[in-house]
This record gives sequence, structure tokens and C-alpha cells, in this order.
Amino acid sequence: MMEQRGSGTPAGAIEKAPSKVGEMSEERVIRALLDAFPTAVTDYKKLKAGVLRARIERRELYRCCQFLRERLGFEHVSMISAVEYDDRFEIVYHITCYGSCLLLELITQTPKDDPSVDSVSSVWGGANWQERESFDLMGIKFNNHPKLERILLPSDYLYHPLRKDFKG
Amino acid sequence: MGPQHPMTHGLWNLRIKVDGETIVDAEPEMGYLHRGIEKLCENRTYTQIIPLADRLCYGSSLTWSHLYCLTVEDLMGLEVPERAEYIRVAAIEMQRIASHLMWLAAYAADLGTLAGFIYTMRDREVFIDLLQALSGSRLTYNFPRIGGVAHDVPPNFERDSLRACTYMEKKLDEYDQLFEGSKVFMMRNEGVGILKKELAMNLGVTGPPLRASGVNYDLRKDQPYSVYPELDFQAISMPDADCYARYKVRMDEMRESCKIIRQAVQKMPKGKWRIVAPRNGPVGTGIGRVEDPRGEGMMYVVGNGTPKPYRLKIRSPIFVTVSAAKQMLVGYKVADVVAIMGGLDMCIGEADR
Amino acid sequence: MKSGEGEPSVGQVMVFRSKDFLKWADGVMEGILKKSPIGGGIDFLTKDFFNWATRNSIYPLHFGIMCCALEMAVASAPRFDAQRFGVIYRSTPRQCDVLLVTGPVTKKFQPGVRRLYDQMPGPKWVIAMGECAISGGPFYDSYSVVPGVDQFIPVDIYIPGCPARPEALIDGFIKLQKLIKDNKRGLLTGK
Amino acid sequence: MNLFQFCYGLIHWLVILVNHLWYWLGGVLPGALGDFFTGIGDLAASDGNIAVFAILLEVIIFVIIAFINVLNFIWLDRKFMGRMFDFYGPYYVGYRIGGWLQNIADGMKLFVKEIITPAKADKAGFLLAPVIFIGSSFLALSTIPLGSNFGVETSAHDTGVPGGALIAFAFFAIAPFSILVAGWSSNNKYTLIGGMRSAAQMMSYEIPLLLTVASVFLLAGSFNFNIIIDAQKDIWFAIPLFLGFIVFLVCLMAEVEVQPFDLPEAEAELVEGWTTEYSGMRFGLFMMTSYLRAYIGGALATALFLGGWHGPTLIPEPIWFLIKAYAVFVVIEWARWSLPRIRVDQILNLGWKRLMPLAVVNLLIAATFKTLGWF
Repeated sequence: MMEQRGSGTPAGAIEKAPSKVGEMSEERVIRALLDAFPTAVTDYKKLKAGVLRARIERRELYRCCQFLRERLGFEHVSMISAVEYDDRFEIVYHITCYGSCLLLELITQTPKDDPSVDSVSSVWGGANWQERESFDLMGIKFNNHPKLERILLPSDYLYHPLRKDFKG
Repeated sequence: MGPQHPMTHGLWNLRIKVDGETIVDAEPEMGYLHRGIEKLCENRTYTQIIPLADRLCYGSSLTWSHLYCLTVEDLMGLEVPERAEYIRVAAIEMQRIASHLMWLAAYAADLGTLAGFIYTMRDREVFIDLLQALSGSRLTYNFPRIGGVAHDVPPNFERDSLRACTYMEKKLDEYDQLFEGSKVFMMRNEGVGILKKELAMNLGVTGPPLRASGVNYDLRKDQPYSVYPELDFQAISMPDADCYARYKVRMDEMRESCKIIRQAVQKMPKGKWRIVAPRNGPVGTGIGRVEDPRGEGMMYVVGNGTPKPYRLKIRSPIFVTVSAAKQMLVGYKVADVVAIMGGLDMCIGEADR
Repeated sequence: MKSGEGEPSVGQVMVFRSKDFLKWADGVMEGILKKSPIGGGIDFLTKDFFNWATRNSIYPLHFGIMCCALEMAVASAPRFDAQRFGVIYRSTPRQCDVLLVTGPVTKKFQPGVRRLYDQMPGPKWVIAMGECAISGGPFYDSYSVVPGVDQFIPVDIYIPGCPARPEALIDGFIKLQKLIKDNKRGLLTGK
Repeated sequence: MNLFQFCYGLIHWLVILVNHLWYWLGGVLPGALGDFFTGIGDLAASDGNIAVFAILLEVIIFVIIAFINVLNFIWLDRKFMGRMFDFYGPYYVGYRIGGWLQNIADGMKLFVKEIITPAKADKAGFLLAPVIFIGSSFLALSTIPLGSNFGVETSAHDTGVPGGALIAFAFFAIAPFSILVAGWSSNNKYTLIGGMRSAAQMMSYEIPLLLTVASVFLLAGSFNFNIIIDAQKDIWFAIPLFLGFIVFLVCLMAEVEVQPFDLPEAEAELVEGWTTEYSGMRFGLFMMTSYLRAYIGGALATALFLGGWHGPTLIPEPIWFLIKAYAVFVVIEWARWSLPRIRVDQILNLGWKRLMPLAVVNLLIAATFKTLGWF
């Protein structure tokens, strides 16, 4: 039994996750994004090697994420974080591609009085709980989320503790 | 049915609906250890957060303080001296072995073999001792600093590390005999908790569970940080996607870690081990990503020019991995819950933050 | 007929049921044993022995919260070996003497800890291990952490340290043994 | 002189001592009252009465021996585990005798603990389960002789209890029933699953266990322990029936619920399994009885396969018997501490697909030996 299983497959014996476009560079991702969403994508920038930043309008977010996953092979959403500023909420998606290992920092903004964006949990299953966490701690509403409930705090908790106006 | 505290892995609640002994539905419930670290960080200065980051995950605290320092260095644009990088890498890999051994101990205890628990706990002490000599503490080290590490290595560190690696490699073979030689262990593990490759990728599972599903994605290789590109090691992955594959990936990772420690302590250059970091962080953002023993650890810091960060977001690998519990559990027996969830290496401290 | 509900009022016919009789007999027996020298004598004879047994067989609850839980596990591993003192971890609160609180108790989990404490059979003790359990530790100003478990359950032994080292835990067990020895209680007459 | 004769003599002597009083009273008091006391004296001195008391005394002797063995077993278990795992085991309580007093401390502590009956529990079942568990175990114990003249016998001419082995196995197998009662009546999901698992587990191991035992009966030609053990004077049954011995040991581990087969109290899954709701001395009795069952298991293996009390005559017979029982126990513990726990469907597979055919093969081997006339 042990001999069949072998001991530890060396790297390269298993292929990397196939990316749809193959090896992509930062520029190609940006060009593809700009081609697909010429008006919605603003303020794109290469931060350092392998890390990109792009801002996107709230209304195009869901379609953009679908595009990223299906066309550009960004299969993994690393982190969804919400940041509160004086005049707006920013929701930051860190999206990774297994094939080329690029990290895309996708930022979308919501106004303070209407903190809601489309849920991307149907695109990436891993986004489900992270969106719930953002809702729990920051109070961002995600439209079309399958189960938008509190996850870390008790379900009868009244506040969203990460907001700046919440004091202890 | 909900175990209020399923023995060894801290506080979380898994609601399982069973039909006889077969699981038909599962819903993990988190948050019993939510301490609000992200909020606390907004009231601490950059240096004061290092101990807090240590206490994120009790299994591998050094990884998290290291990740925090990486993130803030990215924010401040600091270049860390090379000696500090090597010390960090050696320490992280020791921490990784200690963490994996902790996992193995808990896993063995879950599966009911006390021998595995006791032996791994005994051998974990070797690496805890090394880290203690390095930093002065057993579990929460408070060792990395923004711009380097707190101390230089103690005398005889190289000799002790090499000795520990040799000892560990011998012991790993012994564990293989203890676990894989046991028919019962294989019966409990093979073909249990299968998480298909596509599902694992979609659900955001990272770390050993992902690599056990056949995706060779290791941040140390794929998006190298620190001095990993200069070291010779392999990223381990297995195609079987069951509990045994997860076990095997971790065991082989320990072997690779021994190799890394060896190279790191031998290649360690002379020089400074710390540079002074500015007190105030600049306006801007910083990202850090490391390969935690449990998966992809990530931090995102927003600075606003004051000594305190404006926002610090922590990505916990276990928090995302646990959300895949339902897909892994449904269809198996109640007794498999411990094998499957134990195979994920739960660490509630970082998941609940 | 309202017998059996509280005290029978004057003028009401008292009805003795077998349960009432048992209760009465228990009360009389207890009264005799507690007040007369017989109880004292029995206590005097058995006190030392039962006290010795109680302090030498401490079963803590196997219940980990955070960092200290690892040190708790290490304490029972070969290097520190708490088993020498008869410390055995049991998983169910029904069979335990000591509730080891090994980390910060959040507000979400506070009722759970309280219930664990209530489920334990007496005589029972509580050890607060580590800074978090004593006072909240590094999370003292958090919105969701109870600053110290002594706010809702009585704590007998405090073990400082963040996390407390295994030696400190064993020292805590020995302190607990001394505590039990000092507060000597008999078999019949409570504390 | 066997144990029965010894006890009979002892009781007889005591009765005669007391009977002086009755006969004196009968002589002093007049009329019917005097006849009454004389009647008491006659009754007490009758053969049947003394025999009943003698049997009771025998049982008490056996229970005391069992208690001492249980204390030894718990201590041995912990010490052996400690030696396996690089630590001392119990050490400080009674350190002059290797921490032996630890068990007594544990037991005494459990006496002073509060006993909780859960509010929603089925009271009768909750109380009855420990009684069944302990009672059946002691009954099984009392039929196993420790020496050719050292067993619970019913008359001076008996050698062993007729059908003793059958009685022993019958009572030994009652325990899962009490576990089921305990699990159901505690009204807790873990205990219920534990009890159900115990019942499922019994299905898997009981039949191979009894089939291997049947092969021993076949070779020895009797259900009487004394005859079975005497048949092993020249060669232990473990040697011709080696296959059966292994199957028997595996089934025994399942029967006494040690580690690879301790599904009913799987610690990681079901908190403490079926004992979850028991506290205080009730739990203590459960724990004690589980070690008692290990002792019974060792004794059964010794009696059926390892030649019982036969050995060099230098050491007395009961000591030989106990040494062998302890050795079997240590082997069981060795496997216990180094194997992971098996799953509930796997134990059914193991019982029906592996152990059962082996047991049947073993029975065939025994039948062949018997037909060839080797035994």
C-alpha cells in the first residue's frame, strides 16, 4: 500500500491549475480589463511585481468578477475587506490566479448612506463567508447573498464594531 | 447535533444533521473566540500590534507576527537586512514544524491513538526549545520586528538547529511507521473527506488541504517572499484529495522544512539584523502574503500617517477553509468528522480573530 | 388539597406522602448528624482521609480556549508530565473537579462557560490560567471579551503568564492541593 | 481440600459457636418458645444452610480478590502506559510503592463527589444501568476458578461449576445491554449514539468470539472450566488453536472495549460516550468495572487457551493463573495504546468478513484434531 502511494510527489509532477489565457503578464490583465469594461475601470496601477490595483464602479462589479474568473483565470479570492473612510466605504477584493500567481487588488466604492454591493459568492464559493464577515463587522450589505447573517458576533448584536463611530 | 467543544481544536460549533450515523447536513458556527483584534489594532501603535498578531494563532504565532511585519514593511517601504531575513526564515520553518507536529498530535488524539499524541508532543519540545533560545518565550514569541528581528541568534544556534533537523528526520520516519504502518489508520483516512480539485479551488481552500487536492500552489514557491527564492526546496502536493493526502502533504512538508532550516542557518550572512523603522506609517496601503502552516495568510493595512494603522484586515486561511466543511462532510459517518475536521488543522484563534 | 406545595398552613390536614416522609427523615438524620457529636466524630475520623483523596486526584476538564490550551496539553506530555500528581483530563464536566479556563472568554461564549461550571458536580474549583482569563490580557479593551472570568464564576487559583508555562500550570495544581488541604471539609458538614 | 470445603468448615464452626446460644435458650425457655429457638439452631446447623453461606463466603472471597486485581490493573495500566510514552505515570501518591495509592485516592474522591441525575433522564434506567453492568460482571467473574481447588463450587465433591464457561460468557455478554440502557436513559445525544454503537458492536464480535470458544469446548469436551484447564496439562490450546487464540484476543478487546474498539466512548467524537452524564461514584463504578472486565477477559483467555494454573509447581496455582491473566492484560494494553480507533461500519466489516470466517476455519481445525483423536 505504501509503495503504491509513493512518498510525496515532487513539484512539477502535478500540473498547475490550467489558466485560461496561459501565462499572463500584468499588462495583459490590465489590457483585457480595459477592453471589457472601458468605462467602469478607473485608476489601474501596477504596485509591484505580480501585484495590480484597479478600481471599478459598483454596478459593474459582479460582471467584472465573472469576467475575471471565466476569461482571465482568477480562480481564487484571497480576501475581501471593507474599509471605512470619512465619506465612503471601500470594499477591497484581493483576487489571485493560480496559474500565473498574479494578485489583483480590485477596489469598489459605496456611498456612506447605502453600503451595498452585489455579492460575488456565486462566482467564488470562498467569498461567501468573507462577505458575511464584512457584513457582520462593517455592515456592508451584499445583494443576492445566500445567507447574509452575523457570523462572528452573536445574532442579536446591535452594532457593527469595525465602524469608526463604534466605541467599545 | 452540535458538539459544543469538539475536543482538541478550540471553540467552535459544528451543527450536524445525521441520519443514523451518516451526515446529511453540516453547518459550522464560528465566533466563540472573536476578540475583535482588527478593532484593537486601530488603537495600538504599529509596534504594539506585534504581540497581538502573535496571539492570532496559538499554533503558529511566529508566522503571524512575521506576516504583520512584512505587511507594515510593505506599507513603509523598508528593506530588511539579509541576515534578518535568514533568521526569520529559519524561525518560521521551525514554527511550521512545531505547528504541524501540534496538528499531528491533535489528529492522533482525535483518531484515538494516544501514542501519536504523546510522541509528537515530546518531539515538538525540541523545536519549541530552539525558538525559546531564539526569542525567550515558548508560544508567543514577539520576535520579528518591523525592519528585522528582535535579537541576533544565540550562540550555538546553527549546531542546535542542525541537530534538531537530523533528529526530526529520524523521528518522521518513525511516525510513518507508527501511522502508515497501522492498517486501522489507513482505514480511517483513505477515501475519507474527499474535496475535489475544482471545488477546493472555488471554495478558496488554501494550504495543505488545497495541495492535497492536487493544486500545487505554495506561496513560498509561487509568489516568493523573504529569501525563499534562494533556498532549494519543493512544494508538496498530492492528487488524492482525501484525509490521507492531507496527512502525507504535511508530513512531507516537515521534511522540506528541515531542509530549509538547514540551508538557512548555513547560508546565514553576517551583518545587521535590524534597521530602525519610522514611528509613523505613511499614507497608503500595504499587503503581505505568506504561506502559513494552515494556508494562505494575508494582511492588508491602511495607513494614514499616524503611529496607528487606520485599518488592518487579516485574512485567515482557516476561516475560509472551514466554510468548505459542508462539502467535505456530507455523506460520511459521524466518526469521520474528527478525521476530516482534524485533517484541516483547525486554529480558531486566527479564524475568529 | 394543597399538600406538598410549600408548608401546610395551620388548620389544614397534613398529608404525609412517602416523598415527604423521606424528606423529613433526611432532615432529621442530617440534623442529628450535623449537630450531635456523632457527625463531628465521623467527620473527624474521615476528614483527613477524604481530604487526602480529594487533593490527590484532581480531574480538570479537557477544554481548551486559546494559547494556554496548548500549554495545558504540553503539561500532560512527557516533559512536564502532570500525571505524576494524579492529574487526568476528562472530557465531560460531569466527571471533573476543576474547570481550567485557558483563554479569553468572549461575550458570545460566556453562557457556555457558565453552563459548564454549573454542570460540574461539587466540590469543584476553577483555575484561571493566563492573563486573558484573569483580566482579559492583551484584549482588555476589546468589545467582545469579558475582562476576567471571575466576573461570572468564582475563581480559586490564578496562574499568571501569557501564555502560562507548563511549569506554572503544575505549580497551580500544587497550589490548589494546598488550598484543598487548608480548607479542610468533612464528609457531612459542608464547607 | 477445596475452597468449598474450607468455607464449609469455617461456616460450620461459626454456626456451632452461635448455636450454643440457641440451644441454651431452647433449654431455658419453656414450651413453644423453647422449641422455636431449638428449631432455629437445627435450621442453622442443617447442611443446606451452611452450604448456602459457604457459597456466599466463596463469592465474597472472589470479589475481594477481584477488587485487589482491579486496583492492580488500573495501576499497571497507567504505569505501563507511562513507560511506553516516556513518562512516569502516577508517582507522588504513595511514591514508596510506585504510586499505587493513586487509584485509592481516585476512588475515595469519587465517593465525596456530588451525584447528579439529569432532570430529563429516565430515572429507573439511569439507576439500573450501573447495577446491571457491575452485577453481570461479578457473576461472570465468580464462575472462573483460580486453581484446581480454588473456585466457586457448590458441593464438596464438585470440581468446578458444571457449565461454568457457558454461564461466564452469558453474563459477560450482558454488559452491552446495560450500556444501551445507560445511553438511552441519560437523555443525551452522545450517550444515545454511544449506546447504539455498543449494540452494533456487539453484533460484530460476539459470534466469532463464541465460535472460537466453541472450538475449545470441542477439544476439551466439556463446559466445565476445571476440565477444560486439566485438558491443557500437556499442551496449551493456544498452540493447536493459534488462529482461534488470535481471533479470541481481538474479540476480547472488542468485548472489554479498549482502544481500537472503544467506539461507545470515543472520546474525540462523543465526549465520553455513554458515561457522559454519569458523575460521582456511579462513574467510578463504571470505570472500575471496565477494568474488572479486562481482568475477566484476561482470566478467560488464560483459562481457555493458556493452560490456566498449569505451570512449574514452584509457584502456587492461583498465582500462576494471575500471572498469565496479567500478561494477557498487558498485551491488550499494548495494542490499546498504539492503535487508532476504528470506525463503526468498519468494525462490522471486520467482525463479519474477517473474524467470522477465521473463527469457522478455527472450528474446523479443532474438529479435525478431535476426529484424528489427538485430543
